[in-house]
Amino acid sequence: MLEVENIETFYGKSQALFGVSLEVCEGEVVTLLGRNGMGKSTTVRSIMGLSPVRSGRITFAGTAIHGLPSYAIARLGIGLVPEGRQIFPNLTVRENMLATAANRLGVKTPYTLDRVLAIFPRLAERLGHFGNQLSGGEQQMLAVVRALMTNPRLLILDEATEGLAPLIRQEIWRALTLLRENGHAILLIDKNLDALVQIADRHCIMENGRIVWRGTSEDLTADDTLKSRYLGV
Amino acid sequence: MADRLLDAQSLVKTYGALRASDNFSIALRRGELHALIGPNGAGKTTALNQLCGEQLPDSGRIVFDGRTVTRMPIHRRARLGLARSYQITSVFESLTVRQNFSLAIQAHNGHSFRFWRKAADDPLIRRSVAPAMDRVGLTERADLPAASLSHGEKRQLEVGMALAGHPKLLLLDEPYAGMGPGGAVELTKLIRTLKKEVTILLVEHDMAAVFALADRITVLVYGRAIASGTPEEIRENPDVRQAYLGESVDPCWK
Amino acid sequence: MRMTRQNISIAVGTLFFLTLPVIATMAGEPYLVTLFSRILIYALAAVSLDLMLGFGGLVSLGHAAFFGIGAYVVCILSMHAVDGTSVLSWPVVINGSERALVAWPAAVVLAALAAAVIGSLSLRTSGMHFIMITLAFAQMLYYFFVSLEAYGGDDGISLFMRNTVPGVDLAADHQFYYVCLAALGLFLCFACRLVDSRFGMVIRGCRENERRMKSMGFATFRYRLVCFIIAGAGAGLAGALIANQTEYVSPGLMHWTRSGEILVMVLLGGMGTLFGPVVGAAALLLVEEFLSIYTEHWMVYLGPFLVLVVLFAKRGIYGVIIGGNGNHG
Amino acid sequence: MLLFLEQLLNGLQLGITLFLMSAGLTLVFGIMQVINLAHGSFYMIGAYVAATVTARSGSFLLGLLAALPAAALVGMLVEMLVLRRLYKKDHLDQVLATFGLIMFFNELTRMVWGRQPLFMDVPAWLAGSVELIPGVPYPSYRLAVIAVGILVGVLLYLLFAHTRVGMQIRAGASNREMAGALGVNIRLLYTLVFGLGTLLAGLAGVMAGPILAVEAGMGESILILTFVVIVIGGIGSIRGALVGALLVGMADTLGRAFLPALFRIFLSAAVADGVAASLASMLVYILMALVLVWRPRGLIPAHG
Amino acid sequence: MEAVKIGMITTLSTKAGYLGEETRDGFQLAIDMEDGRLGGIPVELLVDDDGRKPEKAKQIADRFIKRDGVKILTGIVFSNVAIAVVPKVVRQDMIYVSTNAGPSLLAGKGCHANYFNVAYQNDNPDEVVGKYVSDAGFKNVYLLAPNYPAGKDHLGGFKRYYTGTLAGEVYTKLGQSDYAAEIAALRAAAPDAVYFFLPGGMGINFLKQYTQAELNRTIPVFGPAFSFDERLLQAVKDTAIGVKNGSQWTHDLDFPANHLFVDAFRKAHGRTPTLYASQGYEAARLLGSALKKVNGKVDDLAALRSAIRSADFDSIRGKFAFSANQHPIQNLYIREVVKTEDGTYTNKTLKAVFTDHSNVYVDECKMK
Ligand SMILES: Nc1ncnc2c1ncn2[C@@H]1O[C@H](COP(=O)(O)OP(=O)(O)OP(=O)(O)O)[C@@H](O)[C@H]1O
Ligand SMILES: Nc1ncnc2c1ncn2[C@@H]1O[C@H](COP(=O)(O)OP(=O)(O)OP(=O)(O)O)[C@@H](O)[C@H]1O
Ligand SMILES: [Mg+2]
Ligand SMILES: [Mg+2]
Repeated sequence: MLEVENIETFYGKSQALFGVSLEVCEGEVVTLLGRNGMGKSTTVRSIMGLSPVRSGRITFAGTAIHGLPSYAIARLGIGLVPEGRQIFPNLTVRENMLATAANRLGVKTPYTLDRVLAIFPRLAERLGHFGNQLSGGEQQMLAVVRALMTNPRLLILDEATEGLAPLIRQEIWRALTLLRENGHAILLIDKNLDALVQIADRHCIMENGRIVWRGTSEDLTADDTLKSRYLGV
Repeated sequence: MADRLLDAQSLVKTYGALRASDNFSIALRRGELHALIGPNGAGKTTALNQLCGEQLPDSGRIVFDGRTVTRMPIHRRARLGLARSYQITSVFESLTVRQNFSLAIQAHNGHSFRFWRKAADDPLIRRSVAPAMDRVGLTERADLPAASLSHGEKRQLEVGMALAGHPKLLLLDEPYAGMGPGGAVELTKLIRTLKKEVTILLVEHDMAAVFALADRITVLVYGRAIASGTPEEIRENPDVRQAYLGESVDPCWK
Repeated sequence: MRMTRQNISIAVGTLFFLTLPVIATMAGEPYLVTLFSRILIYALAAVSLDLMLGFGGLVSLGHAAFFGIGAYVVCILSMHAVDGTSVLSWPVVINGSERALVAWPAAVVLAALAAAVIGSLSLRTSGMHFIMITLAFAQMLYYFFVSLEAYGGDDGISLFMRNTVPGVDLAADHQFYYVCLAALGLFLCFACRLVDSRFGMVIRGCRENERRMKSMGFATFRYRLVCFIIAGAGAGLAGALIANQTEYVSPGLMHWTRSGEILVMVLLGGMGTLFGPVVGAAALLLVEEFLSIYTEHWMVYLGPFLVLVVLFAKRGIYGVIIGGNGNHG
Repeated sequence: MLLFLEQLLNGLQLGITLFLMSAGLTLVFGIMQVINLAHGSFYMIGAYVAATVTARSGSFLLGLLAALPAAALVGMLVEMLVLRRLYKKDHLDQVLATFGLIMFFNELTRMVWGRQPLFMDVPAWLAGSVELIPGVPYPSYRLAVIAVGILVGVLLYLLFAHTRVGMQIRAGASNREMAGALGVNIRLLYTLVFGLGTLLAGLAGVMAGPILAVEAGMGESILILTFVVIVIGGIGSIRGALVGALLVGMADTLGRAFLPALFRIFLSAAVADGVAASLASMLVYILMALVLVWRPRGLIPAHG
Repeated sequence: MEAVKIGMITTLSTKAGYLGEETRDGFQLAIDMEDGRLGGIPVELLVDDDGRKPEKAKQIADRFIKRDGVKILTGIVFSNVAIAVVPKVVRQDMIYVSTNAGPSLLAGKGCHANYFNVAYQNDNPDEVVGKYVSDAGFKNVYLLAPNYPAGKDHLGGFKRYYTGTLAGEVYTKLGQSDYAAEIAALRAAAPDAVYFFLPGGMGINFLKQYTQAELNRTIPVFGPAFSFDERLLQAVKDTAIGVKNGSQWTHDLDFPANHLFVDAFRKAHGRTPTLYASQGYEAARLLGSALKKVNGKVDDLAALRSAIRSADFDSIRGKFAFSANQHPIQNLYIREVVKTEDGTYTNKTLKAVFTDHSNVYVDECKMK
């Protein structure tokens, strides 16, 4: 569904990605792993058209998307939970959820306000509050909800469980499993290795702007040196 | 009560109808690492805010190091040795990593109404910057503007700055957030060594870290402390399991 | 000193300003000396604004107030000295004076005092609100002086003659030029040191993230206030000079459009660069002066010029000159 | 007493007029967070186009119909050519660029229309006056201005508080990148909304034409006052802008009307008049300073 | 023979830009009518825009003097700009001929042998209305002016010859746009006439709003000429019809020189000249007469000065002479705003109220 081929991305003059390639198929959960500052988020930003890609190709559902403005990419059906939450502080919780909500692809059972509030009851209590009045975890939930409300085909979560209580985190894993069963594809960045191996099909490990290892969950659990070498565990 | 570094009693803080702190009390012993856990929106950050002075409680009393600081402005508390890190990264984006650290050091090191000498040449500051950067592993990034750090590196900076001033009490708000698995291991090591120098109040959702580090844990739900005790006591507490940890064993903390 | 583009530009600029009167006289354009005196004075005002704008992040749209106060102090003191009356007779007697060594420090101190008062009220706000509250105070002063009949109101007051300094003849254009240059040079030197000093670092930290500064133990309000006062004092000095240069002061000097012009000088030159505002002041005043000789409708050209600078120069004109990598900010 | 009532009405009217003037600015400055100093220029463009077309055609409505799209189009053009490139940069770059635009537009009008003020009259069907308070005829045109002001206010409020477009604009103001990444074509949206903002400025200009002098530079006198209104009310809030406008209108009118009498109680007439008049000129600014010292984010701050 | 350079510092930008434009056009017309000469001497007119800013005007003066070697300056529109510029330039032995501003300071204490005003002393246009209003039997007049010294001066000028009582004296904000409060207070005070000095846009705003309040039907309005020049009138149209105002000149004054000027101006610019154009023209003509006398030798300052002082030119105002403080001694008229057949609006002279009128500051002037 998503195909990234050999992309190179720069921040000003400094290069952050050196020929990254990866693909995510329908109904698949793929993770990006790596230590801090290795280029995981940059890869995500490049896919979303937030950081300009100098060379390489990105296609999504058959359309070449590199070079497209990010709104057009999003409208093709990619939902993003960005790093650092980035909810809209000057909108209420309700508005945060509704402002960008859409069902562009005509999903039969789209995510609606009621459905997402059932997943995150905490937010239901906070509907009228402004984004910047939420606790950190509440903001994170909101960021996830906001992406869900665009009813995407591919969901990209960049550290989406950061700052969430264990119970809620489980809730999110459960929701992701559900999504995946419905045929959604998911690209995942997270630090909870143990949870990742349970729900993801494939993993990519990044180092210094390159993908240095790919494999399945079994491969990853089997090889302890991998973890210590690339992830520092 | 000389062994108590900080003693907060019945703090109340309301936002409209919401009671973010509801008669919240906590006592920190000198030298301990105390963890504050609880569901999202329970009022942990709000509690920290009141302790460090960013917000003032509606009622209640806070004693720090033998002085009542309930209404003292934040910068004066900081100078008494009360430092904090932020849950949402809050560093000086356009300054370099080195400058970020040197500001943090400068804050605890003489006054800053000095208009002529270059801050970078000030031996008091220069001496302390390098070890402070080293401690959180940012030496290589010293001359990059903070804005060009990755999220995780910013988190390291965030914690590093709170440490730089050698505080007596350190309030850490989710320092593990954004740290990769490797970073988390490093951070745990760092906090272990810190435990010897400074009292720490740790707010964290990473249970592996909390149970590995904490001497005592307080659990906050709806602004109220529902339990307080050693890690073992808390782990077994049914209320806590129900409100926070969940019945099933979370795969993330074994 | 390394031979960076920045150092070379500064050296060339310094040399240019030092030799300008000679060049102008040789080229048979002596009036350039007065024009450049004016440029230097506005540059001083702009640099002082840059100190709080580019480094402290305090955008003031009322900076001309301090400029005007400085100018009024000089003119009022001089007027009373000529009339032989006293400025104040109660509670203390203050007599007029034509001496620069009395009038200029007085101008600086009064501007600083005004900055202290205005600053301590304004700094409670931030961002856009700060812009507007500084504007409000400046406009209050403007209307105050407009209706202050004793000192000419809207018509302003003329300076009977320039201030006197022992050993220097301010009335001589060349000498006055060098006095302005010295004032600007000293202030720039002070400002350059300041922004890298402990105080300067605090100010820059406050611009970035005031909340963090507080939680690290800085009483940010105090530092910002001092920064505001220093900037005000600088503008006061510039005001004292402009009063001598034009030998006249009127409330127009405090109008918000004047504050806007000083702000534009800073931005045009490149904010947060200290030398930029000097370039900005020179550019704006020179363009204004020479375009208006060739066309009545000079503003039709100046306007788009400003827009182009914004669009294509990264850090104002100065940024273009030094190649976009200033060492500050 | 009758006079007091009348002055209250005047204050109300001035307030609503100010609100009408600030409506476009609330949109652009308050909600989109774009500092557009050239806002006054669109006000001027509106007035000039309306005055010209009205003079040629003899119909105020035609003037209005020509002025609104003119202001909107010029606004969108400015957005596309200049402002669009500045959103990512510092806010102050917008200040510099729009300052340049003011100069450009002012001089351009002088070149096109000449330097003298233009004429624009109240349309015949609004020429008379109405006796709202018995014995005090009140110009109908001013009542029309009040009506338009209230209408614009309500529409704006509905647009921003209750439509998705409104939410998206506010979202874009706080985080353009994220809004885009969630599928909002923020570029187009901003161009359109900016056009709406300048259209409202044009509308204000048209409405002001028959009351005020139509001259190059007319925008700047009103600009600062509208900034004051918005800041007093709290940036980003339409209700705030309304409250701010009414407050400024009332303070200004009542100050001008009654301060002299007040000061005459304890000062000699000549001194009192002088002091009162100076104070009245400063009143709006004093009000703003007081409000901001008391509530640093304005009376009804929007969140953000 | 080398052209004599004349430096004109005037206001071409800002809202008041048309005032400078008129002044310049009037002055230039006189030159053009003589094919680049004044009084037979070739002249070159340098014009620069002061943007209404005193320091900028000073800067221009400096450039004119030092770079272009100008000896004669003229053209400043606004009193405050004049006060800033004139004292310095006349002390530098330059001649300054004022085409508009005549502030009391420069007429009285600050008068100077090198300073001439060919237009009027600031109080004149008000004095004439004060006299007229009294003569016409108005007993209770309401006064309105902006709160700045010029406003007070102008009302002072009015009061000097006005004998009735004051129904009110109101000072408004400089640059004010809304006059509803003042108009309401005015209505309540029930005066039998209103006198206002509100130059530029302020006057337009006031007149429009006054008419919309329908007070113009019951309470007549008077003012000095400034709010009723022919270009402004096109911006207020009917609103101003019937308003009587005071001035030293109107385009319909029946002097041959005046007809010549008005016709030539209309031909050159397609519009009726305003007061400001007439003043620019007069300044040029005055200078022409002087240049002729000294035969173009502007370096002999004393000779040039006395040539100007003799005012030996055919004034479009008829009789013209300088008073001791070198301000005009002239007739002052009351005019009325009327609409002509071709739909334009203009002034019609009603009568001369003062003849050979000087100014009250003559005694304060101790000319060196
Ligand atoms: N300024 C505010 N206005 C209104 N409500 C607020 C404000 N700040 C916090 N709250 C609310 O108070 C509650 C407690 O917030 P707090 O940030 O202390 O939670 P927390 O325990 O730190 O949660 P998390 O683990 O998610 O960070 C939340 O429900 C939050 O929405
Ligand atoms: N805005 C920026 N400007 C310049 N360099 C940047 C910027 N953002 C990131 N970088 C650099 O790009 C590299 C990759 O950063 P990226 O954010 O993709 O890392 P990451 O793998 O997501 O790390 P983390 O787990 O810490 O979030 C880092 O070295 C970082 O310093
Ligand atoms: Mg990342
Ligand atoms: Mg929290």
